[in-house]
Amino acid sequence: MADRPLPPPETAVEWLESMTLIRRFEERAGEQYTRAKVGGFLHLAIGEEATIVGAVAALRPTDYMIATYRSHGQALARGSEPGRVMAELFGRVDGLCRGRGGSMHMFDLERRFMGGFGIVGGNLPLAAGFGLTSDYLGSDDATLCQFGDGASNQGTFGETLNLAALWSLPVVFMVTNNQFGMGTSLERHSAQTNLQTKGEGFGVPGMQCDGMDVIDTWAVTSEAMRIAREERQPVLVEALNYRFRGHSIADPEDYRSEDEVLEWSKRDPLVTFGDRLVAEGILNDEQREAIDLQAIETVDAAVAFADASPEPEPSSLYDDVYVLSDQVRGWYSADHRGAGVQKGEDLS
Amino acid sequence: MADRPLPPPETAVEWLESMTLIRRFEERAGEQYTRAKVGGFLHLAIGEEATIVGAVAALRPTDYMIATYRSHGQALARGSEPGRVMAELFGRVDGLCRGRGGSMHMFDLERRFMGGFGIVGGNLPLAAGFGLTSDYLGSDDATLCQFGDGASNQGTFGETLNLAALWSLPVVFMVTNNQFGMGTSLERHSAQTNLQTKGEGFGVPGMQCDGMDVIDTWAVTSEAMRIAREERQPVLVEALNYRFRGHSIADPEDYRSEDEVLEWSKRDPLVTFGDRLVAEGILNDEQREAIDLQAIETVDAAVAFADASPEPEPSSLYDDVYVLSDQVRGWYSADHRGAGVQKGEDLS
Amino acid sequence: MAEMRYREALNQALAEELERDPNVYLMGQDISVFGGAFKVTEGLMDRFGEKRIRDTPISENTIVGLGVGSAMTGLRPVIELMTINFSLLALDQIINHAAHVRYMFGGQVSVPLVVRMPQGAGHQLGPTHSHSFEALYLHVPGLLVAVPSTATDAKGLLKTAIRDDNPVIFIEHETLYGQRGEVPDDPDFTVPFGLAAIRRAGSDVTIIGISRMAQTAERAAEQLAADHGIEAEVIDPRTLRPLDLDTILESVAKTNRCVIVEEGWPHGGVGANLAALIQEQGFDDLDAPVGRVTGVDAPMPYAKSLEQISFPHEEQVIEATLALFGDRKRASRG
Amino acid sequence: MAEMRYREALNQALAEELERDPNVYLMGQDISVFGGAFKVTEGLMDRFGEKRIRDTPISENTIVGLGVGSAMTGLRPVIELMTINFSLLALDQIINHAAHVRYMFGGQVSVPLVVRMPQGAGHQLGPTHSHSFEALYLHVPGLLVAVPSTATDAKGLLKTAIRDDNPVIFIEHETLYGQRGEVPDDPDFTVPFGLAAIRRAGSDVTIIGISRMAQTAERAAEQLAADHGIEAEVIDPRTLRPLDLDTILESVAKTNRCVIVEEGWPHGGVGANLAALIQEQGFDDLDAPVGRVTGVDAPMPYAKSLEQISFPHEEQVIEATLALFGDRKRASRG
Ligand SMILES: Cc1ncc(C[n+]2csc(CCOP(=O)(O)OP(=O)(O)O)c2C)c(N)n1
Ligand SMILES: Cc1ncc(C[n+]2csc(CCOP(=O)(O)OP(=O)(O)O)c2C)c(N)n1
Ligand SMILES: [Mg+2]
Ligand SMILES: [Mg+2]
Repeated sequence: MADRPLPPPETAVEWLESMTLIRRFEERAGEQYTRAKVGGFLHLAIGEEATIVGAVAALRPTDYMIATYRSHGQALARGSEPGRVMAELFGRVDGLCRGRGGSMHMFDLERRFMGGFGIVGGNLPLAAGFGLTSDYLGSDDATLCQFGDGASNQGTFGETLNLAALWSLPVVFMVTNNQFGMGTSLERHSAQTNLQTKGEGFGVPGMQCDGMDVIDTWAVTSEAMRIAREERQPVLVEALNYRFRGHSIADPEDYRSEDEVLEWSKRDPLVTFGDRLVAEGILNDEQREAIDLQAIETVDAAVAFADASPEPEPSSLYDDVYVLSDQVRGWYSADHRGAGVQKGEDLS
Repeated sequence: MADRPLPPPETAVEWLESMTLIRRFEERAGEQYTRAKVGGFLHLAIGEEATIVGAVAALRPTDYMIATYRSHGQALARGSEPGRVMAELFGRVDGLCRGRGGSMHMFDLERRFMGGFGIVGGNLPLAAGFGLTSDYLGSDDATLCQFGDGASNQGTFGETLNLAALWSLPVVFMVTNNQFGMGTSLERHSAQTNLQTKGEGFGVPGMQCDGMDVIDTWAVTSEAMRIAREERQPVLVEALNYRFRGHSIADPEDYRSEDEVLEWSKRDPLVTFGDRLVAEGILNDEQREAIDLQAIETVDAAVAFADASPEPEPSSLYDDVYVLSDQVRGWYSADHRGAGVQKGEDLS
Repeated sequence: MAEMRYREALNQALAEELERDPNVYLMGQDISVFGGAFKVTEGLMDRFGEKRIRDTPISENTIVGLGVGSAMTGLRPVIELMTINFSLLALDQIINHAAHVRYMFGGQVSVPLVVRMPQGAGHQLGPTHSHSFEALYLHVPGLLVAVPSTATDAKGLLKTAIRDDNPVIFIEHETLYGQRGEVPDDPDFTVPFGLAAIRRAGSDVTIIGISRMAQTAERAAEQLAADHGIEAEVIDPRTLRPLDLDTILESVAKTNRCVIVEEGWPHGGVGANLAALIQEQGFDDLDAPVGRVTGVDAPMPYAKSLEQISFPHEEQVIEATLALFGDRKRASRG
Repeated sequence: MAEMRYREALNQALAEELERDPNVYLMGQDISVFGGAFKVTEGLMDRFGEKRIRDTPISENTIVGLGVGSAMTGLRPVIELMTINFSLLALDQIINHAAHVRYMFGGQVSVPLVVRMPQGAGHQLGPTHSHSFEALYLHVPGLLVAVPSTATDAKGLLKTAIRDDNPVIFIEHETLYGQRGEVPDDPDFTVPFGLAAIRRAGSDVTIIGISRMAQTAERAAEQLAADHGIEAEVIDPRTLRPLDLDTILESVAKTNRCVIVEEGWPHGGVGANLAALIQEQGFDDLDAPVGRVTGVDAPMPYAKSLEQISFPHEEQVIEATLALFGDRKRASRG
């Protein structure tokens, strides 16, 4: 698979830039977490950049993309402003979700990046819903849904794949098999370890890509998206990859050996792809270095932007619980604001 | 498959008796329903007798059997007293479940008939739990879990099959493919219509049997139970059959043609098996007739027994909500017994 | 005005909204060919086609999630869960997604989704099939919750629900489908959320009935008047989120006594919620504790003899009401 | 007695019960090799082996159902759901099977199952990961519900839960795992269900705190005494099913005022349930409405600034308490 030809130079460079940005962003996010600028859980995608960038590269701007709680990279690859992604991590008003969602719940409607979901397996039905909308409205947009190997054991997996196949929904389900669901290795959580076959019983054919190789990921995802879009046939793509860091920041990683991590890190997608671009004369060392410096600069600016963004006003607490209207002017609440019943939001 | 040899004559006759009893019982239950002796929903298994009797014949007395809301037949085949099954339908104290469960929730612990469950797909995890107990205690009991084609779309299907395969649980999952989930035909609810393959993605191999043929059902189930018991490998068995009546008693059956029903009814398992026993000289016509008369008599007695059984005492309403003990002596309730708070059950 | 059954009123609401807005579609088990387990969607498939009246497999959690996804992207799904009992399987999608995605994504999307489902006991369906779960749903911010008890409200509230941009849990009652009522023909007839209906005026006690129990309350009130000279004001909140607490408090300010009647379990039920609110806001108005009449604190038994004593009837409402008057009124009659 | 963390007390309870009864086993996501997401099961795999400390796939509904099945046939499973948030996926098995099978099968089986799971906000986990769901569970007949707030209770109640023959929902709190307390060493130390703990004696007002909020209530009480001369009696019910209403009513009979503090949503919450019960049973004892301090009626936001104002702190408890005294007491201090 590693011998697929390079895409046009411009594209290849863009991909390297995008992967580099994600890597530097994630590193910096981790650092900001240890400084307590970022709260909650922080799931980094270091090592998984090729899967993210290759998959996103296979999408049109109007296609829908949906992912998990590990999805800063997806937002960035889809074009969300790094400053707004970082501001979300900081819990600030300029965050993509105004500080409401945090690391696990990114969302950028404008770029059709449809989140960012914290419930393992919970995003698959939503993806089918996006597919249904495309189908219903007669558009040829398709949906890419990413989830983990662990999520393939959740009931929604079978339910959604069956429905997508039954209704011919234009959805590509991509299981990013990074070998672990938290601390549980693939063979300890899934009886079927060849995940690309896991959808066949539900009428969804499988494909596999090397998720450490941005080109292969792009090529396979593109073909899967074509099948979804043109043949109205959902596809399950297994992307084989590895996360280099712990499941979230606080993870002693007792469940795997250093050797294993080392072995996989030899296939670091940034390094291998960068090396290849240099080897094939697309970039020289200086240019490669410049891409990295540019990414670092962008991330610096993102941190500065996030840091300068204000915390949400207490008065905004109840915003957007409901869409208010004549029908729903507010509601009664008994809460922290004091003893007794308070009016919630009120139009009047 | 129809050319499998007959079992020993005694066994063959027993099977015919058992199937006949179920048929007559179901017919009578339906009749009692129209007389309002039986309430709730009533799901009859007319047409599915071979699947029930063949499958149960493959079990040892200590094996666990679990089924759905359509399971009077399973209880009878497992040896529950017809009178007590009928009394449960009548909602009387001598019912298998003291009138608490009704038609959809039969249960007979003594015979390891583990229910009778109203939530489609809800019984699969329980079956895995029985398998776990057998495994944990080092016994070689195995479990047979029956559910419908419609249930194979429920999330618990994939979840449970994966777990059973992963943990090598001795469970046979039998999907009784009677072609419909209520009024929705197989191809309108399941993308994969060859249901025996539906578990492969979860590491559970499939087998198929002719669910209209008691011998084939018995033979295939026996082999599946052997694999589960000896090889500690769960198996998915698809039993192809057809229900001759509506989904429940109140069902206009607009979703299928009379021709289709007629076609299948030519394969009525009682008729074909009875004919064969006569043809192969195991029974003469008189003996065959006698079996039917005996079944009718048993069912008559069951109705009489049920009718004579008292309604549950109002004072028994709170029995068995909890296992009472020093720790749990009762609880507070605010209920129909009047304004204010009442003490629930109380040991004192 | 036309007389029709509760079921037909719902059917009419669905048909009118399907007609009005091409992005409205229905989805559920056996709603097309079969016409719905309770025949609410009968005839709609013939009229609107399979694209808009969609039969689904038995996959409750995914059906609701699919509805949420399509609502987030511009459609207006109306889901039928065959009964409320099965909604437990979908609770993750209902709470974590339907109710929360708008808030958690900072208002970028809305979820104009309706989940219709009937609840209730009375048909001898036993423990797994007789739940009343209003209390589970009213607990959740982000949801709206409607509990229509008449054909008119069934139609008017359903139309409002479909037009509203929030996710609505629309709870019908299995035993009401066959009941008749006068229903306006006007295709723009709607019933607003957050406005309680006063089913009967009275000055001695306020009786609040939830879902089907609004009818039980009304019948009990007639008997209270006839047999005990007690004039009860009967209130049907119609929606539990938003809740028209004002109407309730005004009534209690006048009557000084209140009883709540519901079918579900007592602990943490609708009645508990209302009693807490009423005593908080109307403490000085109360001459007696807020009374509750609820389903029993047990699973629902199958046997008719047990089932019938497991949910409230008029007698219990009357008894609970009389208890609020202590010996005085009781004595005056008897 | 030994000082240990809440997490360690739970670990000790599990180890002792695993030791005592060979049919007790544990099951959950990442509880063996990983030692549990909150390290409650650390070291147990090494000691008891993979057969009894079982890692599961991410399949909450099936895990619980599997536990129910094995409990029906003689084992005593203790399930860890990683957090209470994910229990929504398992609610069907919890309600329709764990809670109901004994009743619906006429007492033929029991379900000695424990489902442990932590709840709560405070760690900035956002809307899907910060739920407090006591109210969902206390609603259901057939379940027992424990909400330990100290290390001692964590151990004593968990041992009782494992030994009890009923299904128990055992709700821990994410922010309590690191807290220390004195815990008895006696392997037969247990804390009974249905017995509230009086955390602080007082005669002016009763403050009831649920789960972690029992601690918030205690701290607020100290401040009320110091700053306002109000002596609050602080009660931690410890179990919500069965509920020790007697202790609560006795206290209210003495203090004539009551405030309930909980972290979950207000509508249909634990406080609503308690307020309803207290006003029903203790109406004549009350000099003021039963007050409630709860989490806000909104999903839980991620941003620290918003999260911190979304669940109760001492100030809100104090404010709500003072409000019950009207201007009199407030004025006397201020
Ligand atoms: C329903 C549910 N159960 C459990 C969790 C806790 N949890 C968060 S991530 C995770 C592991 C998921 O593994 P996988 O799907 O392989 O994705 P990865 O983290 O490897 O990207 C678990 C168990 C959750 N968020 N949701
Ligand atoms: C979770 C759930 N959803 C819906 C129902 C309503 N329901 C009862 S039986 C049934 C059809 C089931 O079909 P299948 O599994 O094929 O079994 P069969 O009735 O054909 O034996 C449905 C939808 C239910 N009982 N449980
Ligand atoms: Mg993974
Ligand atoms: Mg079927």
